[in-house]
Amino acid sequence: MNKRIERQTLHLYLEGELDMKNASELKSVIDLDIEKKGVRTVILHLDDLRFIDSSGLGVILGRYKKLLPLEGKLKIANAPPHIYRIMELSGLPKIIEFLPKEPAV
Amino acid sequence: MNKRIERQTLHLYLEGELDMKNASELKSVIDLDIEKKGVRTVILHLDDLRFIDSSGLGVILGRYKKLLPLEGKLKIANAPPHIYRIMELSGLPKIIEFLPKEPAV
Amino acid sequence: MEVNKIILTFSSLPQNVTIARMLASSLGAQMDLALSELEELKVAVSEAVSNAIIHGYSNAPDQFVTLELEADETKISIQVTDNGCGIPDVNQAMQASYSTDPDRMGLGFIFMQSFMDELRVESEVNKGTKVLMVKYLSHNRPSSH
Amino acid sequence: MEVNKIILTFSSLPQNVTIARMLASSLGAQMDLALSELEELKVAVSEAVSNAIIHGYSNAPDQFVTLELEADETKISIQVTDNGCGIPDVNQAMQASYSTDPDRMGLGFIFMQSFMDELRVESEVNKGTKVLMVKYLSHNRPSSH
Ligand SMILES: Nc1ncnc2c1ncn2[C@@H]1O[C@H](COP(=O)(O)OP(=O)(O)O)[C@@H](O)[C@H]1O
Ligand SMILES: Nc1ncnc2c1ncn2[C@@H]1O[C@H](COP(=O)(O)OP(=O)(O)O)[C@@H](O)[C@H]1O
Repeated sequence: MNKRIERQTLHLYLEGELDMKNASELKSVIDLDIEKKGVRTVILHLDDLRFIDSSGLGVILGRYKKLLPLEGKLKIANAPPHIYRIMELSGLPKIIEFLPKEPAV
Repeated sequence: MNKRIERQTLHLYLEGELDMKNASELKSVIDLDIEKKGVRTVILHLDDLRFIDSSGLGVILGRYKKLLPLEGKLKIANAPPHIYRIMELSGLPKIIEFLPKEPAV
Repeated sequence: MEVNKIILTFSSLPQNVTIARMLASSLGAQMDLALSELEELKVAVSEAVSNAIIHGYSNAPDQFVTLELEADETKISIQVTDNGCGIPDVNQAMQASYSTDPDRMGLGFIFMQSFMDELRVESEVNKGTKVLMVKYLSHNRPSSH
Repeated sequence: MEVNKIILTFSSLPQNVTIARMLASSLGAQMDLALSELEELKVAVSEAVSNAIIHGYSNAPDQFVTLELEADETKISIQVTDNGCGIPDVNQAMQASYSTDPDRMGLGFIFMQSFMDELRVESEVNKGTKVLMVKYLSHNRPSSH
């Protein structure tokens, strides 16, 4: 998991599998940056995410909810099609903003 | 498994895993070409072989032995290092000719 | 074709969820499931096994979960069993969004239901829970013809 | 670290040798074995499981093989068990080049011995065979310091 903070925006690059094994690690990484570094926008880059289940989705939704009262935002970028399908079934795209595919820099 | 026959020489390109699951298939492919097509030289290209165990080595040695009385030959090309190590432990390189790495065509 | 039966019993550790998923997906691949079906199979197994560890055993690492897989020419049957706390009201538990854990989404059973062709849950309080799921192979699925 | 115990029981089918290998190698990867050690672990498991199917059960597809894996902070222990024909003379069977099948190389036990740190074979004719293997993790291996 690579990360980068730029003007209160946390960019997190998720890799591999996001399930009950590492969901709580993702939770603490994000929560710490919100609480200690004043991050108010979190962008999850899912280009290299290969698997997600409801434990992973739960952490994403939870961070979204944590940011709401702080007037912050959570956004998702570059979700691979099979990951997007699972997110869709969970209703996440109705709540969370999905960014259009970034042009390669 | 791709193959190509050129002037009594059978080129076989092995892929994936060679174990008890597919060893007998390899055996019949080679034996049929020896018996029906008059193949006398068999070259096994191992570039894309990822796994071998003693069941796989047994079939290779067996084809070598089958070709001996027919004055034929079996040779091995491009064995990846971890496959070569296992072959070495079995003594195969003392018996069978390993061809030097081919230049890409 | 022969019936292939595979039973995996494993410590209730988070890293074993990966192993359980991989086992199901290897068997699925041998049965020629499409890639998207393999992804769905993995999610369903992941949900059932995670539930056994998280809910059934409250994350205690010294318990055991069993994943039984059986494949024949028509279907893949999957059973996930724990000897944990059990579910008092299975119908309620299977409702969308229902969860006894405020941090969770209550989507586990919904995913199992959406991704598999059959889902059955048997549970007894203080005895444990068994989740049974069936995936029909495409050429045998009623909806495909 | 907790002990992780994984037990796989599977039909005596050739395709399950792949699954058994993959399971051992996943556990090995979680224990941070080096790539070359993972390759060796896979060969050792492949030999023991193939022997159970080929020799123990004479390739009958309706029998069961059990692979037990246990990992703690110092080692990975592996047991492969069949309830097949058994080995009349274990010492003879373990000799290099010894095989009861003229088409085979008699290298299975040699590979298990070379690639694992410990190998023990228990067998009883008409009862079955149990192969026990141990791989020490590098930082705990006597020879590494
Ligand atoms: N194996 C189990 N043992 C005990 N309770 C379970 C088990 N599986 C599910 N449950 C109960 O059913 C509820 C709903 O499960 P599920 O739909 O997977 O959602 P979630 O896991 O997000 O809570 C859980 O919150 C839990 O109370
Ligand atoms: N699980 C088993 N059940 C019965 N016999 C076995 C078993 N494993 C090994 N053997 C016997 O031991 C011999 C030597 O085994 P091995 O060294 O693996 O060589 P190979 O498999 O090439 O014969 C076999 O030929 C067989 O007779």
